[in-house]
Amino acid sequence: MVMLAPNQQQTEKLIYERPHSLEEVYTHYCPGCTHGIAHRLIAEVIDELDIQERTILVAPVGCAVFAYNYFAFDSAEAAHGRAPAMATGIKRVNPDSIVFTYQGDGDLASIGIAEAIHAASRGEQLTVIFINNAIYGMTGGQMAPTSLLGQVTTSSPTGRDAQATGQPMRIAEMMAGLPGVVYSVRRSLHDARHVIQAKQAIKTAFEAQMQGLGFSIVELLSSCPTNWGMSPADAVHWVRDEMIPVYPLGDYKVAEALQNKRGRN
Amino acid sequence: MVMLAPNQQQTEKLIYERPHSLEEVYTHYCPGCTHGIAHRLIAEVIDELDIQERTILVAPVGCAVFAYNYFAFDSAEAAHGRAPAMATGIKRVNPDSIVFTYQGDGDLASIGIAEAIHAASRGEQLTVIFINNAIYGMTGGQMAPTSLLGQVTTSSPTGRDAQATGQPMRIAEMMAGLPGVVYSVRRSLHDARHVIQAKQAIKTAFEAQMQGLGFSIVELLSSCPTNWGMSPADAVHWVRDEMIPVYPLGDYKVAEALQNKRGRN
Amino acid sequence: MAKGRVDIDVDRCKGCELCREACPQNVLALADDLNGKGYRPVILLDPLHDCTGCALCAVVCPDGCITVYRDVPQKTPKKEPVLNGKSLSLAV
Amino acid sequence: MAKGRVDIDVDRCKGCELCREACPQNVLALADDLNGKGYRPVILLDPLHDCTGCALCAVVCPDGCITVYRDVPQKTPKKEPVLNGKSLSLAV
Amino acid sequence: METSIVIAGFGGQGVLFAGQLLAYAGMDNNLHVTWIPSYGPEMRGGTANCTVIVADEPVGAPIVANPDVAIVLNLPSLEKYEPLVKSGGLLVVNSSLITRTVARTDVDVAYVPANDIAEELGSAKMMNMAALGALLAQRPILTLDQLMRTLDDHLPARKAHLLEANKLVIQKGYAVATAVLA
Amino acid sequence: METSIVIAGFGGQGVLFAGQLLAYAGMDNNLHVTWIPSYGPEMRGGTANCTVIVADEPVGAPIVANPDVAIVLNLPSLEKYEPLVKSGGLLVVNSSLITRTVARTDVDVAYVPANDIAEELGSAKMMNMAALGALLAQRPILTLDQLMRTLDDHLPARKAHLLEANKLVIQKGYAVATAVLA
Amino acid sequence: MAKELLKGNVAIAEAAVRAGCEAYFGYPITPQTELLEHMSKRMPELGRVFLQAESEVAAVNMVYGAASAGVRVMTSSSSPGISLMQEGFSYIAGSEVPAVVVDVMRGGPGLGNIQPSQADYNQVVKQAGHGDFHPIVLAPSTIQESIDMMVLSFDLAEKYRTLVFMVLDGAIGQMMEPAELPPMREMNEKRPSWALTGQSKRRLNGRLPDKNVVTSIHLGGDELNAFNEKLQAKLAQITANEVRYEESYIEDAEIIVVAFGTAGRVAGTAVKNLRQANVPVGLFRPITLWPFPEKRLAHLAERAKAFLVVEMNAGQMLHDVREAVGCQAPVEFLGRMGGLLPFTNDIEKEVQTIWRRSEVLALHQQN
Amino acid sequence: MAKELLKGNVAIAEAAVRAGCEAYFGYPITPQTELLEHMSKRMPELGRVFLQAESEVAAVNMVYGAASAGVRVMTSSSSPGISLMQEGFSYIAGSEVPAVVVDVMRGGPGLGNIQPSQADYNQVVKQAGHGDFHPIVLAPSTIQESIDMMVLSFDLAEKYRTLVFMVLDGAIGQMMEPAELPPMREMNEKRPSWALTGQSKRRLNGRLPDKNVVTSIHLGGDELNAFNEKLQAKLAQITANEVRYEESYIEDAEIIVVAFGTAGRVAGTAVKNLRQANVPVGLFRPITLWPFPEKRLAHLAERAKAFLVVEMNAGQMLHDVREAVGCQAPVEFLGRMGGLLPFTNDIEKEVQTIWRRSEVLALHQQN
Ligand SMILES: Cc1ncc(C[n+]2csc(CCOP(=O)(O)OP(=O)(O)O)c2C)c(N)n1
Ligand SMILES: Cc1ncc(C[n+]2csc(CCOP(=O)(O)OP(=O)(O)O)c2C)c(N)n1
Ligand code: SF4
Ligand code: SF4
Ligand code: SF4
Ligand code: SF4
Ligand code: SF4
Ligand code: SF4
Ligand SMILES: [Mg+2]
Ligand SMILES: [Mg+2]
Repeated sequence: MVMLAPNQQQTEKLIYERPHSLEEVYTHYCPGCTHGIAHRLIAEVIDELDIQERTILVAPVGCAVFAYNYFAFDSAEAAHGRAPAMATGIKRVNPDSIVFTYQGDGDLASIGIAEAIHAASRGEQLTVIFINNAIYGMTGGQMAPTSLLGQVTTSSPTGRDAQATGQPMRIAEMMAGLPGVVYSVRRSLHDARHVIQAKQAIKTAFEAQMQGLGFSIVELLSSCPTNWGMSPADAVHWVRDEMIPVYPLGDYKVAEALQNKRGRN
Repeated sequence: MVMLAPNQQQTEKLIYERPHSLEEVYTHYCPGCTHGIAHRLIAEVIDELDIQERTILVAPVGCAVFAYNYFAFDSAEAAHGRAPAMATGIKRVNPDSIVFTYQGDGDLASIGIAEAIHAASRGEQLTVIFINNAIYGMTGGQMAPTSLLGQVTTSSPTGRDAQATGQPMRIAEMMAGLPGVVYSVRRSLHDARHVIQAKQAIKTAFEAQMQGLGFSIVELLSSCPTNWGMSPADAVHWVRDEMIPVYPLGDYKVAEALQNKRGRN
Repeated sequence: MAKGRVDIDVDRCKGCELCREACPQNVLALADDLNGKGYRPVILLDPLHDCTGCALCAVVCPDGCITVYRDVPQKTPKKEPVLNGKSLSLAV
Repeated sequence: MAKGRVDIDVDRCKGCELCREACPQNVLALADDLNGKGYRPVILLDPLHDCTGCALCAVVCPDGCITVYRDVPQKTPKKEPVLNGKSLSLAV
Repeated sequence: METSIVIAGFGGQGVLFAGQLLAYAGMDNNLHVTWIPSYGPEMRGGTANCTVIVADEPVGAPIVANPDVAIVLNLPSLEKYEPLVKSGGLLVVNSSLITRTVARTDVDVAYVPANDIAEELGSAKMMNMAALGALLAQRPILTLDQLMRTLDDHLPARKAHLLEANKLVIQKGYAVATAVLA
Repeated sequence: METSIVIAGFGGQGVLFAGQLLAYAGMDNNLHVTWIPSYGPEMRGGTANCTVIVADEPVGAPIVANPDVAIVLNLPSLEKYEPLVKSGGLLVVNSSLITRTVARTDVDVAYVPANDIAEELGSAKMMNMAALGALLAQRPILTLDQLMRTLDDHLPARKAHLLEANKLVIQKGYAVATAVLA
Repeated sequence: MAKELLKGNVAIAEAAVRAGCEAYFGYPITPQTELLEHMSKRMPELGRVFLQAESEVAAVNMVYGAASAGVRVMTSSSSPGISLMQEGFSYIAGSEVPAVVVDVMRGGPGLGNIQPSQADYNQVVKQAGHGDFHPIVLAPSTIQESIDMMVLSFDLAEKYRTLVFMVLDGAIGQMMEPAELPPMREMNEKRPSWALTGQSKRRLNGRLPDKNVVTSIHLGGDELNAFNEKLQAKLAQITANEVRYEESYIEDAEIIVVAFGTAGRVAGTAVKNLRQANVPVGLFRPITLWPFPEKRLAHLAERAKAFLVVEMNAGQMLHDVREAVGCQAPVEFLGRMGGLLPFTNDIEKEVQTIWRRSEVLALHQQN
Repeated sequence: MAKELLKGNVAIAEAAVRAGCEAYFGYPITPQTELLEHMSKRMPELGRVFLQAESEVAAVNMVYGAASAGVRVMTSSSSPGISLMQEGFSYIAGSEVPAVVVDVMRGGPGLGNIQPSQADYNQVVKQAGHGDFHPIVLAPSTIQESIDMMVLSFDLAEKYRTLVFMVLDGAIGQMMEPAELPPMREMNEKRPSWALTGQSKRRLNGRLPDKNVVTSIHLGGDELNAFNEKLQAKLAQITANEVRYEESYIEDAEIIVVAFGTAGRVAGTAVKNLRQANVPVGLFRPITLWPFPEKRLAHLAERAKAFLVVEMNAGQMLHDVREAVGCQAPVEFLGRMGGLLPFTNDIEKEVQTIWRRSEVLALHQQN
């Protein structure tokens, strides 16, 4: 089926359209929030892998709390931080389903670190998409375990202080240390090139699950223009200039079985 | 003051006696359980560092639940797994106190992993003595996250299976990855030589706190003759022969400021 | 240079301008009027047909507002149209 | 070889025999009678005075039952007695 | 006497501050006041509203089902509040952005081209003040002077340079609303 | 009729199994029974005890404040239960380990050198059976035969080689207790 | 099947298996652990799901997940663990998925001890988490009843898409008594229409169905109010259908002892003894703690002279009895806190006191 | 000091600071977050402890720790977070250390929404965790009252070594109204004798004191029973001393509206309006939800013809009112669930209905 725009020449080819796995709805995300990009990438990957009909999302509590409204497949909405436990419950009784969680840094790295680590340590057949925006977006911009040193937030009004609250937590690296994890990488959503790389990683993560290899996680550096108090463009520049130095992009663990995949798609 | 045994020659010197920081009481531990050794070592270290009067113990829920009966200093009894959070509360309002938690593997690695990781990540000025006996002792021998593959427990009756429950969790290594941690080592209590090494590590861990360097943790491989169904002697052999290969002894992180200390005492 | 065109769903657009930032041809602009949600949406302003259909705008759009078309030489009508973002790696 | 002696708190002893396992001189034995807790405690059985006061038994005793003494040459009465396990590194 | 006023619009239209200013003015003039925002994730959706109650006795509910007044700064807000305003109440409509008129006949309506007034006097951001001026023209719960004195005290320092312009906007809103009285 | 029996001793003295055997025997002979251990961390402390109730009607409380019978296998257990046994009740005392006698005069007492009997017949581990024999000698809630038949059915397979020895211990316990009847 | 001598926790676990429980998630805690341990053996044997979770918080959220997928799922714990599960219970209630929980209660507050207790009555019956809901709460008093109610729990959970609790005290969990297990039920492979299975599993005539969503969010006030009204209507329906209790010697009782679980069985003996002493006393034993048999109690109160509530806590069900009885009769209380059973003779003494008082009163009234 | 226009959450936080709160541990959650945010600014400024915990579970256990060390400490949260803290509350109660909790309630169950609600009544008042205990629960209805009660909370916590809750709904947390803050209290550097300070801090005349232990374990049944009896005695003492409520138009009221918090202030307006319409109605506003003013209500019930309970939930305090009133008068209920305030005219309508019914009844009785 070649879709054509109305009143266009036969010579025109459709190059890009919204993926089917995204609902045709208006989202509640702030303008320029890269949560939206992450959603779109996931939907594209699920379309491409043709697994929409057997995918189950476990949404977090965080700005992505309504993700189940935006994805066009079965979805659950977990308690704050408990998505990996809920996903474990689902996957264990639905071994044929493709189950993934989508979690923010407050959700996964703070309140939900136990469930994330244990699901990973058990090698649950799950995929985690981890949105690191260095802040609690939903509740209005409090400090996250991933906030940068010196970052001013509504709960670190004079800037995050290592003495009082420690250093930013590096989840991709920590996850890579667990034997149950087969894929742990960090990507960024700050420009087109990196978005495309992020998509490749998301695809590999889902493939890991489809092959029953174990637990996969993709950490995505993401922007929160609203709570950072920046324009969307400035916010993605901040990701590039401030976050990446603290959160180096890269592959922290890629199981052997996945290595031949890299660069394929 | 030279203490002499009654009816002995003046030529006799006291070489070893129970430390003062241990209460003169009978413990509820099973015969040959190395929890008792760990207690004694801590008490010896606290005597030697002369910090009994400013030390506060936070006891776990686990076989060591009554540790507050055995140590002769201020103590709290935390909820299961939450000792690091409770200790954080105490230390933050008592910055001059020396606060330590004593936790089993169920307590720290399973239900309490979030509190342990976050206290460590924040670099709380705390010391954690972590008793890894590869089992839930108190509740009668269920599988712990640290149980060995194939280990038969009352909740893994056909032996721990990596496919279903993942690989044993390595806490000393995981903790070493967190920037807030200044000292993370693993020792064993299976024979005299290793007991003495364990004591040195415990001492260094307390010194780290006394110097305000950050979070320190000593993982101690320990026996549970009762729930392993072994004699005390067989149990310490099992630690040596089965546990150490999975949990290599060693220093996983020693902050620079502590390195000149090693081998000193 | 290939010729292209984008369709922007102005009702869903939030005027974040990430697409403008990404567009190498500088053919996207903010509209004069607000949309129903109170945002000034982005529109294609391409009098010289500079748009190459590179899809970079679509790749970064958080709201999935952009559909991209590209002219193809008529002689080889492709049998396998690329849908749903499968084209991303081709497009860039 | 230095001569030593151990005092065992038989009421607290649980008869786990870890001390026996650790003793290089093999001078520890299980008592015949049970103690008040129902355990057969360990006692020093050292007719030949083989105990060296090495304290290895005390180092491994989980119940802190063992006090260790060692003979010292009378000429140099030490001014700093070693208490509370501070002696561990000396003893071994 | 108790007057409940809803102020509603897009985020960024100064809805919350306008409400607080009204509350401060009431308090400074010895009235009982409450202010409450609608809060929550819908704030991400780009809309904002708050309810202010000004009364001469202690205020009970800070939120009301049917407000006496609704100041609507954009079309979605008109659509939400037109049916809710109390019969005999008042709708202050930002006619710069809302092109349709109010259908109900049992309420007073003041159309104020708030954006236009504000833009003309320096910046569209002051449009909220035009609406407040219009409100006072229709419902004299406070005098213009009282409101402007409160502005002196409560306009954030970083906006001090806009103080006079804001006052002018208030006055213009007042004047215009007086003129278009239904 | 309802008889409540506490069995108490060190861990390792077979206290829990003795109780279960009694419960099985009751059940197999159409009586109502309950068995309940004292459980918990004190199990680490090296003591164990359980309560068995054998009755001809459904059993209410599975735990009682004052048991009809206490079988005490060591001194701490005698000290705990001597004051608790019901007046007119029975104390079965393991005289191998307990050297003192019972002070109360309002209860029956059976002294059984349980360890000695069991050791003599093969292994001290069977001492619990000697105590059960003594119990039945004093309180015929079941016949010796009934108990021994239950042993056939419920002795763990890995101990099958000890079946006959166990029976002998029961009988010896029964005989000795009969003899020392207070 | 013949009766076997069964330990409470084990009997319950095996009953759950036979009732078709497809997944168990739990965390060890005394005095409940044998239940988990039995599951760890049986479930994998049968190809079903057993997972020891990292904590009770994780366990309840795993249950939430499996319940969302439409299978028969359960967890079990004891008081402190039940506290940790409160948020999860509330989510389960808020998204109306069926799940079963066994609470083998122990002494509190805090770590307390591990002796039998009924001090979770309020925690389970009154709320079990934030928001307006009630789980169905069943309180058996023998091992046989525990077995039967375990099966019932799964049926009720499924029927009403609700959370069902079975509450026991440690005594029932730890004791052995003869009981009969139910036959093994055939597994129902079909998942309910609302379950998260992936869309393809629900494909009908080749058509892909709407996606299923399990969530407890209702962002608007009206929306959440409407949801709560629906939920309350369901609770009302449960109240109408599912009240259960047991009575003995009630017909002519002037004093009624009200007690559940182990306290109920102890009270049963006391009542029997008292009847032999010609005291006109009866036993009312609520089996469903929620819905509470308040109507029946109110009815009994029309005739009874006095009530005595016996609980292994400081008086929790007491308030429900008081509310039901109103001013119709005095309601007295006998409690044991901290892991002690009430003893038969304590209850008998208390009833005797009440009886004598009421006889004196009656005399006075005659004069 | 003069009145300022203050946001509820901020006013409460500042009041806590001025009451001498030395440590705050919490986790962000709407509609409570501004409280935490204010603390994050003020506490470090004053050299006191602020720490954003990794979760509510951690927060409550940090509070437990700091409370054990004998300082004035608090946390705050909203409904789901309060669910997660239940185990910690129970430990705090079981070891009798003083701590203060603010619960800014939102709509449930589950994630529900973030609108004002009173659906945590049961969760906080009836148990707040496993075991037998009750925190003192204060329910202010204005920002001024919230400020005053915040100060009171710390005093009561310290006086009774108990957990004190202040419960608000999101409306009070989010609204602004004029109020006056208390003066800054001088800090009490001295720690109580039972506190964990390390022994040397308690050294007296050179003598080392006994060690202090904070624990909630009482292993023996008798021991735990004794502890619980002591705890119940303390609760009885609190009940005797600390009941608080507010009444208006109560003297001659035939219908009494009972409502707390925001529902109470809305009901206040309704009652005022009804009085203008000559309906003999009064308002009874419990300020302490525990201890509940049951005696006073029972007393009022002797005269009142009917009660109307108004709550922002499905009827939770309702049961306490019913228990107190008994059969003396009918108790009706008006509830809003899911983040809706009851509106004045709804209450007025309901009271009018009850009033007309009771007048008709009275007429019937006359004939
Ligand atoms: C138990 C519980 N605690 C706290 C909250 C409040 N809460 C909602 S979202 C959130 C944090 C969201 O931050 P993050 O996970 O980083 O997601 P983001 O919004 O940044 O995408 C918090 C604390 C809650 N809903 N439940
Ligand atoms: C919330 C809660 N869950 C479970 C328990 C039961 N419990 C007590 S100790 C323990 C595990 C102890 O194991 P570990 O920490 O390894 O200590 P060990 O006894 O082996 O030294 C558990 C699960 C509890 N007391 N509280
Ligand atoms: S608050 Fe931040 S993370 Fe949330 S939608 Fe807005 S920009 Fe995105
Ligand atoms: S159960 Fe194991 S860990 Fe616990 S005291 Fe006994 S031997 Fe030690
Ligand atoms: S397709 Fe390329 S050239 Fe065309 S508008 Fe988009 S980014 Fe610009
Ligand atoms: S990136 Fe998308 S939402 Fe943003 S301005 Fe462009 S089209 Fe609009
Ligand atoms: S001191 Fe040395 S030699 Fe003497 S008993 Fe102990 S281990 Fe043996
Ligand atoms: S090691 Fe200690 S407890 Fe064990 S037998 Fe020797 S003296 Fe006794
Ligand atoms: Mg975030
Ligand atoms: Mg362990």
